[in-house]
Amino acid sequence: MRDWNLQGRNRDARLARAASLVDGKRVAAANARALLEAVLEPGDRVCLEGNNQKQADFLARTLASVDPARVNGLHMVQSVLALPEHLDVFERGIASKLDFSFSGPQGARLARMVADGRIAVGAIHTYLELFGRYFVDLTPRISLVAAQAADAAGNLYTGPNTEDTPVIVEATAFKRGIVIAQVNELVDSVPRVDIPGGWVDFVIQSPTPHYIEPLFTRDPAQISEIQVLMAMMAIKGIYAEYGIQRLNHGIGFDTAAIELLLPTYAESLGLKGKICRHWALNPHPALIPAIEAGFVESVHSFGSELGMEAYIRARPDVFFTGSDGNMRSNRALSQAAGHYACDLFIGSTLQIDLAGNSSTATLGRIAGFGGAPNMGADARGRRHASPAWLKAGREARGDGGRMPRGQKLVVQMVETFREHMQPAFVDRLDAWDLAESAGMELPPVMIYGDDVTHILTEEGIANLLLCRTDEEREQAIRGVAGYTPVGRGRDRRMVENLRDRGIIRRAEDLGIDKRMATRDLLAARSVKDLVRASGGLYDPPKRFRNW
Amino acid sequence: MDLTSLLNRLFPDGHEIAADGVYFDGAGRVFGTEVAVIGTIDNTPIGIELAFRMAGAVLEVVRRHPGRPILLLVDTQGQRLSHRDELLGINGYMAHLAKCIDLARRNGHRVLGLVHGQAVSGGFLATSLLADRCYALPDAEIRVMNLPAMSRVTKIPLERLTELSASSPVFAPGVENYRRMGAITALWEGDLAACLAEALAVPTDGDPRRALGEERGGRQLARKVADRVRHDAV
Amino acid sequence: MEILTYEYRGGRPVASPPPSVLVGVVGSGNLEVLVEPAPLGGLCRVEVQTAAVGFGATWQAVLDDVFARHPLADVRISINDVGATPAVVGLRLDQALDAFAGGAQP
Amino acid sequence: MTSYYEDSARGRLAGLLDPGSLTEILPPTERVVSPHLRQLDTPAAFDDGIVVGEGRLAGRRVLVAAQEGGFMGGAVGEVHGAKLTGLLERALDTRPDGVLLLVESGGVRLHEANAGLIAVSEVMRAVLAVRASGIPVIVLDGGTFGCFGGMGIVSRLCDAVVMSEEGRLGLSGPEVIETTMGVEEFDSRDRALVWRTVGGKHRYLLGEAATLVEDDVSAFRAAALALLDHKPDVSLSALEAEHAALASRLERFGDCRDALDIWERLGVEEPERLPILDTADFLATVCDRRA
Repeated sequence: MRDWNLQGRNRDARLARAASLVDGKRVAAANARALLEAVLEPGDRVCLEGNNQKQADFLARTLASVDPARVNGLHMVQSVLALPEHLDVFERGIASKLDFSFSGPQGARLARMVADGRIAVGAIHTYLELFGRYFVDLTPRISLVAAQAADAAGNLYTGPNTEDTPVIVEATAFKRGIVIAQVNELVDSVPRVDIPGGWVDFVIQSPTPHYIEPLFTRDPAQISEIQVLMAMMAIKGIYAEYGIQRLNHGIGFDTAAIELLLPTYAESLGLKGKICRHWALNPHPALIPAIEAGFVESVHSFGSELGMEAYIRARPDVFFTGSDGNMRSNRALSQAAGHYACDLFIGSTLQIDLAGNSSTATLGRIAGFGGAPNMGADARGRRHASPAWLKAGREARGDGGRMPRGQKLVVQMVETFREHMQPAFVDRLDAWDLAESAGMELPPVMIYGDDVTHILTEEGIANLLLCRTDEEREQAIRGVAGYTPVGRGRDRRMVENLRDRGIIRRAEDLGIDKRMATRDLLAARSVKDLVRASGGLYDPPKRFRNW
Repeated sequence: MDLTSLLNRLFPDGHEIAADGVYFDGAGRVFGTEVAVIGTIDNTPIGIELAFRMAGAVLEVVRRHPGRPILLLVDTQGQRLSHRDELLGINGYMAHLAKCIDLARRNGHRVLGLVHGQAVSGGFLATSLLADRCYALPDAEIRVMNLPAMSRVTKIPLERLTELSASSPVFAPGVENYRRMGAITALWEGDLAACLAEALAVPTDGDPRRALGEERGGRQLARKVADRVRHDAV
Repeated sequence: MEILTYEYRGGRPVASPPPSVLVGVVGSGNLEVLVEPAPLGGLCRVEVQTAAVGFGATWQAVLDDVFARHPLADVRISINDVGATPAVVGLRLDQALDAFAGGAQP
Repeated sequence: MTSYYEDSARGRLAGLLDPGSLTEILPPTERVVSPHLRQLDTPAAFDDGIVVGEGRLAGRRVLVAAQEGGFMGGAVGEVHGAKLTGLLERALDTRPDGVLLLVESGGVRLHEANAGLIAVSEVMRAVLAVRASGIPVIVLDGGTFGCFGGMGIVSRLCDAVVMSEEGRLGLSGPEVIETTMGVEEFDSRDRALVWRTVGGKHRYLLGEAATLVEDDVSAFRAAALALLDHKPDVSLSALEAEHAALASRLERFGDCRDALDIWERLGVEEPERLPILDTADFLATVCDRRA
C-alpha cells in the first residue's frame, strides 16, 4: 500500500535530528548553524526571507556558513537577492539553483555568477508569480523568516514590516515543511499574532535586529524643477482627466513629486476628493502632506517604511493597523490589490523602445522585476467597473460596437535623458543583449508596450490608447522623446497631427504655465518639512537628516 | 634637519628654547637681536590643544616682550583630522591663533615663518602663512594634497596632473611652487643665522605676496583681480 | 570639454535690452546662461562650453527650437555647461531669454 | 519665506540687500574666469563662483561677497580668492558700515590648490585688517554645502557668524575625516551625527555662531542688520578674553565625545530633543544654556 504521508514522516525525521538543540521552540543563536545542518537535506527547496525592505539577515549569514559537505545543492526560492550572503551560498556550493524576483543590489555579481555557471536560474518572476508558485510547483521545504518578536508558543509578531512572511509561512507550514524564524526579541506575550505559533517550528533570537532598508524614502530636496513640471502634467493631464481615485505609485523622485504636488497644485485645481483617494502603496514619507491635507482616505501597504511607525499609528483611519496600533503590511495581498483594485499605475523606467516596451535591464546586471509588472499590467481578469477604467477602455477600443471593456491606466514617466545624457528612449532595449549574454528565454521587459497606456516626459504626454496603428504609436512615442535620437527621428508633420488629435499633449496644450514649475510648488522641500507636516510624528532615518 | 641643529644654526649666539613633546618655544639671539620662537616638530597634526598653546605663546610674547620678533617654526602635516576636534570647533581655535599672530604684527612685532619640515593646509594657514614673510628650507615640503589623492577627488587622470605640474606651479606640492606663487619669500640655505638676520632687517608693509607671485610668474591673476575689485569704480 | 558655436539669422533685436542676464549655476547637470546685447549685424550667436563631449547635434536641435521660440538678433548667448539634459538647457534658456526680452533682471 | 539653504548666491544677495541696490564688481560679463580649470578640462564659471559688490542693507552701505556652493562646492581658487581679498581691501578705502560674507565653501579648490591656499591666507589677513580699521565683518552661513576648510577659519576671524541650523561650520569636512581616518572616526553618512557636530545649533550653543536664525533669507537679513553696529575689537584684551573662553571650552568639554555630552553638561534637559526643535523653540529652550 502506498504511503501517503512521506512528507510528514520526513518532516518528523528532520525535527527529531534537531531535538537536542531545542528548548520548546527556542534555539540559541549559537546553535543556529547546527540547527540548519540538522534540518536541511541536500537539494532542499529553501525560501530565505528577504525583499527590498526586510531581511532575515542573521539566518542568511547562518545559511552561508553551513558545511557544504553536509548541506548542498539547495534550490533557493526567494523574493530578493539583496545581501552578499544571498550569493555566498552559491559561491560556497551550498545552493545551486535559483528562482527569484529581484536582485537590484546584487545584480552585477549575480550576472557574473550566472555567466560562470555557478548559479542555474530557473526563472525571474514578479512577486505575485513567485508567491503563486510557492503554492504550485516551488513550495519551500524549509523557510527562514524574520519577525520582530516571538512568544514561547512560537507566535510571531512582525511589527509593521509583515511583508512576505505570511505567504512564505503559509506555503511551507501547510505542506509539511519547516519554518524557522529569527526574531529581534523573545517576549512573554506578543502584541498581536501575525503568524500563529502552530505554523512555526523554531525561533531564534538574533544577535542584532533584522535589517530594514528605507527604500521608499525620497528626500524632497532632490526633486528637480523638471520633475515638478512632469508631476503637474501627470496631475492635470492624467489624474484629473480620468478621475483617478485608486492607484499605485512606483518608487522614485518623479512620483514623489506628484505626491508633494497634491496639497498645492492639485488642490488649486479643485481636485481634492476627486483624485488619489485610495492607494496600494508603501507608506511613502512624501505622501504625508497629502494625507494631512485630506486627499488620502486609505493606504494599504506591501511593507512599512522606517521612521513612519509613529505617524502610521496616529492615522489608523488611513493605514491598515492592528490591535497593537502598528501597521500590518502584506506584500502578496497588496500586490493583488494593486493589480486588481487600482485604476492606475505610474512609475519610472530606464529605457523605452519604439513599441513602448520598457526595461530597467542593463548589460552586465541581472536585476529582475519585483512588483512593478504586477502593478503595471492591465488586469485581464478584472470585471468591476470604474469611471477611469471605463474611459480608458473606451479610448482603446473606440465606439465600434465591440464588446465594451475597461482598461487599466499604466503610465511610464521618464525624463528623456537620464544622468550623464543617457537617452531613455532607444531603438532597441539593452534587455535583448542581456537576454542573449545571460542565456535567458525572454528579454527582461518590465512593462510590455501593449500594457502601457501613457508615456509622460518633460516634453508632454503620449496617449497610446488613442493610437490606431503601430506607426501612430511609434510617432506618438517619438513625439515625446525630446532630443534623444529617437525623438529627433520623428516625422514632424505626423507628430503635429497627433497633437491636433490630442494624442500628444504638451504642457501648453494642458494649460500648464511652465514658469510655475518651480520647487516652490512642492508641499515639502526637505525631509524636515515632512517631519513638520507630520506634526513631529515622522522620525526619518539619520541618513536623511540635516539637523 | 633635527631641531637641535636647526636651532643651533639659526641662533649661534645661543637660545633658551624648551621642547615639550612635539611643541617648543622660547627665545634665541641672532646678531644681538632677541627672537621669540614658537614651533612644532615631527610633522605633527595641529589639533585644538596645540593651536591653543601656540596662541597662548604668541599672546605671552605680546604681553611680556613688546616688539620682540617672532619666528614660527611649525612642522605640520595639517590640521588634526578628528571628530572630536571638529566637535569642539577646531576652526575657531585655528582662527584664534591667526588672530593672535595678527595682533602681534599690529603691535609692532615682526613675524616670520620658516618651513623646516612639512607645511600642509589648515596647519599652514593658521601659522606661517600669516607671517609677514615666510621662508623655507630647500628640503621642506609644502602641499595641500598629493597628486594621487587629488586625482581621486577631482577624477582628473593622474598622468594629466603629473604632466601639467611640470609647467604649472598652481596645484602640485613643492616648496619651489610656493616660492613662484609668492607665498615663500625665499629659500634659506647655508648660513641660516645670516638669512634670519637679513629677513629681520627687511622692512615690511602690507601683504606683498600677490605682487611677488605675479613677478615670479606663478600667479598671474591674483594681484590684477584683487586690485581691480579694490579700485574699480562702480 | 568641448567648445561649440552656433549662429542664427532672421531674428529681431530687443528694443531696450538689459545690460546682461545671467541664469543658472555651473554645477553637475546644470549650466549657466549669460545673455548680452552685442553688435553682431543681426546675428544671434551662441557659444557653448560643455563638459559633455560629442553632443553637438543635440545642442543644435535644442538651440534651433530655442531660437524658434525666441527669435532674437544682436544677442550674444554664452553657456557654461556641466552635462545638463536638454530639458534643463531649454528651461534655463527660456528663463534667460524671457528675462532678456522683458528687459528686467530676474 | 525664501529658503536661504536652497537659494543661489545671487538669489541670496537679491533677498538680503535692499531691492536693486547691488552693484556687482567684476560681473559675469567681464568673464574673469579661472584659467586653471580650463587647463584641466573642467568647466569654468563667469564669476568664478563668487559675487562681490556694493549694496545697501536697510539703507546702510555694505560691501558683500557671496560664494556659490553649486559651482565646485564654493571652493576657493586664485580668481575667487582674489575677488574676496580685493573686496575686503576695498572696505579699507571706502569705509562702508560693514562687510557681509555669505560663505558657502568646501575650502581650497584642488584644481588650483596652491593658489587657493595662499589666497585664503590673503583673505585672512585682509579680514583682520578690515576689522582692525573698525569696520565689522559679518558672516552668514546657511547654504547647502556648509563652510569648511580655510573658509571655516576665515569665518571665525570675523566679528560674528549668523547661522541657520541647516548651516554647517567646521574645518575638515566629515567626508574628508572619514576617508582619511576611517568610518569609526566620523561616519559622514550619519547625517544626524554630522549636523549635531558641525551644524548651526551646536555652533550656536558653543558660542561659535552669534545668532541662530530660521532658514529664511529675510531672517538672515534681519540678523545681519542687527550686527552692523557691532564694534570690532581686536585688542590684546579682547584676544585674552577669547583665549580664556577657549580655555574654558577645552576644560569643560575636552573629554566629550558627542555633542549630546556637551549639551547635557551645559545643563540642557533632554539634550536628545534639541535637533528636532524648531529654531524658535530651540532658542527658548537653550536661552541661558550657551557656553
